[in-house]
Amino acid sequence: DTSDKKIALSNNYAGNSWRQAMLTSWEKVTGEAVKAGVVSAADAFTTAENQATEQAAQIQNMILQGYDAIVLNAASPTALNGAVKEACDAGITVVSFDGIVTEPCAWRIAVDFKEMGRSEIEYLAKRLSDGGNLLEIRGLAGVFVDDAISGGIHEGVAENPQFKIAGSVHGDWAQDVAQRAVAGILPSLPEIAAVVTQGGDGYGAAQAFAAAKRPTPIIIMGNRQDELAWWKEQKDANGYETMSVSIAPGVSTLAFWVAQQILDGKEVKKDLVVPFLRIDQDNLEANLEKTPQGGVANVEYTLEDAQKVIDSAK
Amino acid sequence: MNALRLLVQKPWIWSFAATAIVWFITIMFTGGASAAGLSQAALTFAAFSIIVGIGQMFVITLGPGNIDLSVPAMMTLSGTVALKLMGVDNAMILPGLGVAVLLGVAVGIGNYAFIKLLRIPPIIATLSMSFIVQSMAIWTNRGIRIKPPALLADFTTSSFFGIPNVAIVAFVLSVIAWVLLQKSVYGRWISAIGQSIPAARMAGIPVDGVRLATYVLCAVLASLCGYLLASFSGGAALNMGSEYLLMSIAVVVIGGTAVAGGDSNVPGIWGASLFLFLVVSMLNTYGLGAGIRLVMTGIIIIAVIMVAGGRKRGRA
Amino acid sequence: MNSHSQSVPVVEARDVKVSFGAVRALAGVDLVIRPGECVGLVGHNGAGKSTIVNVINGGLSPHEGTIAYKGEERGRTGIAAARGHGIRCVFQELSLCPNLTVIENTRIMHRALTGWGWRGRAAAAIRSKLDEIFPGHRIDCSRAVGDLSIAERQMVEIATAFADVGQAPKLVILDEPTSSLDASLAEQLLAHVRTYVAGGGSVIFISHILGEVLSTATRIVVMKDGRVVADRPTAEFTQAGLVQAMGSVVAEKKDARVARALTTSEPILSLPPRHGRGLPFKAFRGELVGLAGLSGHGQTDMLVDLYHSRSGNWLRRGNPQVAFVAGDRGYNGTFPLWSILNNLSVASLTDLSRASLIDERHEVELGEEWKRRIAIRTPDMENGILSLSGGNQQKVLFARALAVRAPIVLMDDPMRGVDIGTKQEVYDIVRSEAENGRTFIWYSTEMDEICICDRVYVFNSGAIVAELTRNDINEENILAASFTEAVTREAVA
Amino acid sequence: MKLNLSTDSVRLLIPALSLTVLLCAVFYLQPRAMSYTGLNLLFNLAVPITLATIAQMLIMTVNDLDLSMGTFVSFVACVAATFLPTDPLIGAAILLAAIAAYAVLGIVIHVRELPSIVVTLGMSFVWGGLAVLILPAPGGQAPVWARLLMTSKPPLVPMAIVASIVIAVVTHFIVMRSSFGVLIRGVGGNTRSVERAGWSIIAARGGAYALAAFFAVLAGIALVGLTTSADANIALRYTLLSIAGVILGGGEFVGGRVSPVGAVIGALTLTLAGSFLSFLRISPDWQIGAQGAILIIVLALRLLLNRLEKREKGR
Ligand SMILES: Nc1ncnc2c1ncn2[C@@H]1O[C@H](COP(=O)(O)OP(=O)(O)OP(=O)(O)O)[C@@H](O)[C@H]1O
Ligand SMILES: Nc1ncnc2c1ncn2[C@@H]1O[C@H](COP(=O)(O)OP(=O)(O)OP(=O)(O)O)[C@@H](O)[C@H]1O
Ligand SMILES: [Mg+2]
Ligand SMILES: [Mg+2]
Repeated sequence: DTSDKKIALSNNYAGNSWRQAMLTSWEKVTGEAVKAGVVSAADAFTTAENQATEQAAQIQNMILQGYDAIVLNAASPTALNGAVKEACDAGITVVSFDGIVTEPCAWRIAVDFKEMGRSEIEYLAKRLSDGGNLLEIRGLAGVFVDDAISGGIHEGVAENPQFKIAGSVHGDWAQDVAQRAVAGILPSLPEIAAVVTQGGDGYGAAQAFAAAKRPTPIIIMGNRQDELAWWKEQKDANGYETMSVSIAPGVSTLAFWVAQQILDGKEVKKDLVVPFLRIDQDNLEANLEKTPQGGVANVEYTLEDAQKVIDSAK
Repeated sequence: MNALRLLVQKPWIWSFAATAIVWFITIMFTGGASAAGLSQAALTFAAFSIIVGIGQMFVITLGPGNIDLSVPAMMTLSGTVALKLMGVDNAMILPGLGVAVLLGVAVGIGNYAFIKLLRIPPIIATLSMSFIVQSMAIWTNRGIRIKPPALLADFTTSSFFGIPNVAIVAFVLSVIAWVLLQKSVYGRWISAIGQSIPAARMAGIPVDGVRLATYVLCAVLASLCGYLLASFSGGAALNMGSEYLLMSIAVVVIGGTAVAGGDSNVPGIWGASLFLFLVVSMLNTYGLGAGIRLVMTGIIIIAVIMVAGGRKRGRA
Repeated sequence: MNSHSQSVPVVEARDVKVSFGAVRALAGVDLVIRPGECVGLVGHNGAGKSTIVNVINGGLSPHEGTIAYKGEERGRTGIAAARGHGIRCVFQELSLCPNLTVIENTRIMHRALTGWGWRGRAAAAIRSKLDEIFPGHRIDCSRAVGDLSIAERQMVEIATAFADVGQAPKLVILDEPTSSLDASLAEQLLAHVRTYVAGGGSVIFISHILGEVLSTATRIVVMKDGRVVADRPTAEFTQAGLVQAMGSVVAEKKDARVARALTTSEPILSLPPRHGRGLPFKAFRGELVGLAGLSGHGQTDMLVDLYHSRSGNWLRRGNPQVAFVAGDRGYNGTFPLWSILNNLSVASLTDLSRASLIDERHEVELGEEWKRRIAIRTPDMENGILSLSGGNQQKVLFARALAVRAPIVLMDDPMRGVDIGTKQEVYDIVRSEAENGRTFIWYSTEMDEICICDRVYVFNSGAIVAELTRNDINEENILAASFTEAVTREAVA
Repeated sequence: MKLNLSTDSVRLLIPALSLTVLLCAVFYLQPRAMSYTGLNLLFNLAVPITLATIAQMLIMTVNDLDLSMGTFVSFVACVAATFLPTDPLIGAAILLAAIAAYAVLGIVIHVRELPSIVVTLGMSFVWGGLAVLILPAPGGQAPVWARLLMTSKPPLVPMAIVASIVIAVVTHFIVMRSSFGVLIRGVGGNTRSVERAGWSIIAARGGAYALAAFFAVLAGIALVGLTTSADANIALRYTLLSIAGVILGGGEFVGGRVSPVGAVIGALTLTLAGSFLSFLRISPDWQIGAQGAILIIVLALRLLLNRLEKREKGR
């Protein structure tokens, strides 16, 4: 019975649609859970700036406020370890997801970002048997997710030597930054066969190619509604084919249920893996329909889903 | 010879020289083939920094400590609200623009109200304001991306005789800014305030009125930029302004405007904006890693400012 | 004076030439200072007085000519060397650090104050020197200089220069030290200079108040256009002779003009008693109202308050009511980055513009007109304001206010450091403007100026304690009134 | 009775009062904070911020502004988490070189009369780039001694409070009491007259910058000690935070008017303001905005106290 337990969400960033979808999912699912008396509170906290130091302070405050569990999307996999350790020492269950932490006392619900990067190349290898030049749009330098996805992509390229990364820019996971960076490098690039991205910047890349009046390559999308809509438009117009892959923002709700299960005394492995959410040519329409205008393709988890994930990890 | 010497004395010339060098090095990579494409891209993206940069320049001219940190949040808010209001409807383009401008006016007044009423340094007042504005942007539609009306999207992404429309907009705004600064009473007034507020007050300048107008002007330009940028990139994002915080300050100071206030120039902003875009493009083109690229960007900025040199001293 | 000190001058400048761009500030100056003499240095604004003392104290190296301390022809030069030879300088513009306390400023000015306990030693040195020069001063040495009045800062700076910290000063240069001091403080300083010189020290004394120079200096050097034009013992000069040597064309000082009684009509300006104490204030059209009293007793505050209450801070009125001439140039007078012209025209921009755009031809005309009217010494009005000498900067501020069409002009001791030739010209302008109906409210620390006013208010501790009219305006009455306490309004009623 | 306060103590009194008020509010909302561990949790992350604020304050003393403070502390954190534990000598050499670089920067800014904002803006890219080069992905390991120091539990008073007091006292001595402090504040107040008194402005400026860098290095090490490891973006927000801290503590942008004790209090206030907010439980939409609001409230409080004090002074 966890009806007297309090769970907090520590979130480091709210400045993009993915995070907003994540917060919305959290609100929706935990709101119902609180109403149903599953837990007594599930508050969400967001820091003003995307900074590990600020989030560490936030976690310390949560310790003071006496939460029983902290669900954490971390600004840094390592820089919060000090605060997380303190929380564990205070007897608090810490479950990290998406942006996971390396501190051993915490649980981790991870997406295999490296695999995500590799899968992009795998897909391309199937599509383009002759290979070709790739343009890589990376995220924010120095952040672990960027490093992991990029690492996967480079691994994939090493396995498929027909591909060559002709250019690499940092789009900081922001549409306009990506567009700006791509537009700057594009004039000096040779023919580009495909653009590999980390999510959220596919549309910007497409715009930049259009502005430079260059043929649109295969651009891997990141599950944003505008990307999917653009893809659908192209698909209807000229049969454009690509794929879209990202982590579902609703994973916050999975983390919530996992935390609840741990508080309930359930034995849960420290490392859980969730699949990333992939959209292909055939299920594009179905996914596009489900995705709210301007939002991100999403999956929300129920208690049963969570239990399945926990059990399958054993 | 004399003309050349005069030119060398202009503080903005150095940013243009640096721009030319970087541009040349970049197109060398493709043996010159990329010249047109690169120039067009540079003009397009520099246009946005120029628009916010002009506003920031007016504020910085007001003297030490004057800086508007609410620029990124302002851009986000105006983009979000305007696009939501227009809702893909071509007929709503002008009302959307109107609302963006009004938002700018409101935030500008808010900024100055904090500065004046709480007597706090602008840097803190506008930072606080930016948090509030950012929250407003989140609250409006929680980061949902709405497409701009087709007509507006077309306008912002296309060009006129090879010159991007946004660059033309930036040019028109620059000319107005230049006239304001160099030829108008208002320009003299802000320069005077930048040198000494007490002296300006005793010379009969309505100091508060002028400062308020300047903060409003800056917010309106940021708002306008947000409106254009959101339309250009196919929708507003909650983080779309963040790039422009450092950028707006950097283009002003690299462009040769005195950080101490009281002295400013518009052409420099163009040089600096093009330069900052091209530096990143150049380093990207030559495939340098993020670390090296950052280090190089920094070193180039410092080198430019070193060559351009400090200002001449007054009476020894 | 013994023969040894006669033969070894403290400092010896030979054929010094300095130019700033096109301006030849010094065109070959010889100046020898011996121990035990006070050299009075006089000359019109921009004659080169500040420049030669800057050369002597090592702040400027001459472009030609030599400078020798203690007769060492090839000794080191520069600031450190000059200080090492006991040369101290009180600059024309105040040069203390406003954010530091008086004690800390002493530390800055005296590098010899090292080691533990410097605070105590600095405090002792500066306190005793202040007590010695300005007995009865009320300066708290642990306060920040920025909190002191302008006169107090000047006192501190003077005391710092004379202070003996490890090494006694040999030559103290005073560049217009009395400009911000009222008569009684100035007299204290002059008395100290005389004793100091009698004890074997040397002083270079720069002032535009010739009476001070004549009564204090042992020798007077007159400069004109970057040259020394006369160098004789004081006894050989009279006031008229000095004026003549300076080349000023000013005739004998006219008799104090006939003060006019204008108090019949409605006052153009009136204020209730300040802080509810003392007398109310009134001014009438065309009147010249003087504000007198010891410096720092609320005269400037009243002017500033008057100005604020009658000029818009949010919108500029179409017809400005008041114009202001600053006395504290660096604080609320000049715009240091601008040219002379822009500094001059800034207050009348709305008159010079059409549709908010400035008519530059008009502006240049205005500049030329005023350059001629009050003789601003510069080859080009486009030069930076800081290239002007102190007195000439002040003239620009004066022109700025007169160029405005305002019916009331507030003047905050505006003649600081203006040479007597110019002063007379300015007085004439003020008079004729007053006759044309302008009202001047004039705070001054100089008795001569107060005495040409139509009516005078005397201040003490922030309040008006006396009103003098016409024939009552004279030095004794003003001094007497300066020391009366303000009565609260209730007590009067 | 007439209250006779010097400008300096007023400058201190006001931030101290705002901190007290805020602290009372926090205790009211969360009584649990009123304990040894509670205080430590509230304040331990303030230690590196405090050090960075002091560093910024030193730069502001000479009328400059350091926009690279955040990236520099991040850079130091990266060095501290990589080289210091494994090759202490190399690590120390890098940090010393960084301090020297700061001194050179200060000198170059003075000699060439460059605007410090631009130069440090450029340097922020340089430090950021170096940090990414040293630590492309987050990680590293804090030196054991730093970790021990930052998690130590002195008797009676928690480490965070002890550290803040020590920092305040030491820097107060350096900046407000020592000759060097007087010199650099003098440079901020009136460079020209300091120069005329025969001091070397180059040395003063270089010294101020080097000292600032030294405190920033301490900030980086303290930060790593708390977080156990580093990443290249770890302290970016220290730039604005440190400036805000100095201002909250009564410092000014120009004129050499600073107060080390005030700066420490300012940094603590900022940290506490964040905690205060999370104890309030505001809707996520408005949490960011509330941070702005709290800054404004704290400053409004400062204004109020200022007014009261003025009235006192005006008799
Ligand atoms: N840094 C400078 N740049 C240009 N001109 C200068 C500079 N310093 C002084 N001058 C010029 O040198 C001349 C002499 O100036 P100086 O300050 O010595 O005059 P002064 O005799 O002290 O006048 P005052 O009585 O007004 O103080 C003036 O014409 C002045 O304009
Ligand atoms: N302690 C100080 N340190 C630095 N500057 C100061 C200080 N006090 C005042 N100032 C500034 O220096 C300027 C010069 O002071 P002031 O007006 O007394 O000059 P002055 O000697 O009267 O001028 P003049 O050349 O006409 O004789 C002032 O405007 C003031 O703002
Ligand atoms: Mg002079
Ligand atoms: Mg003077």
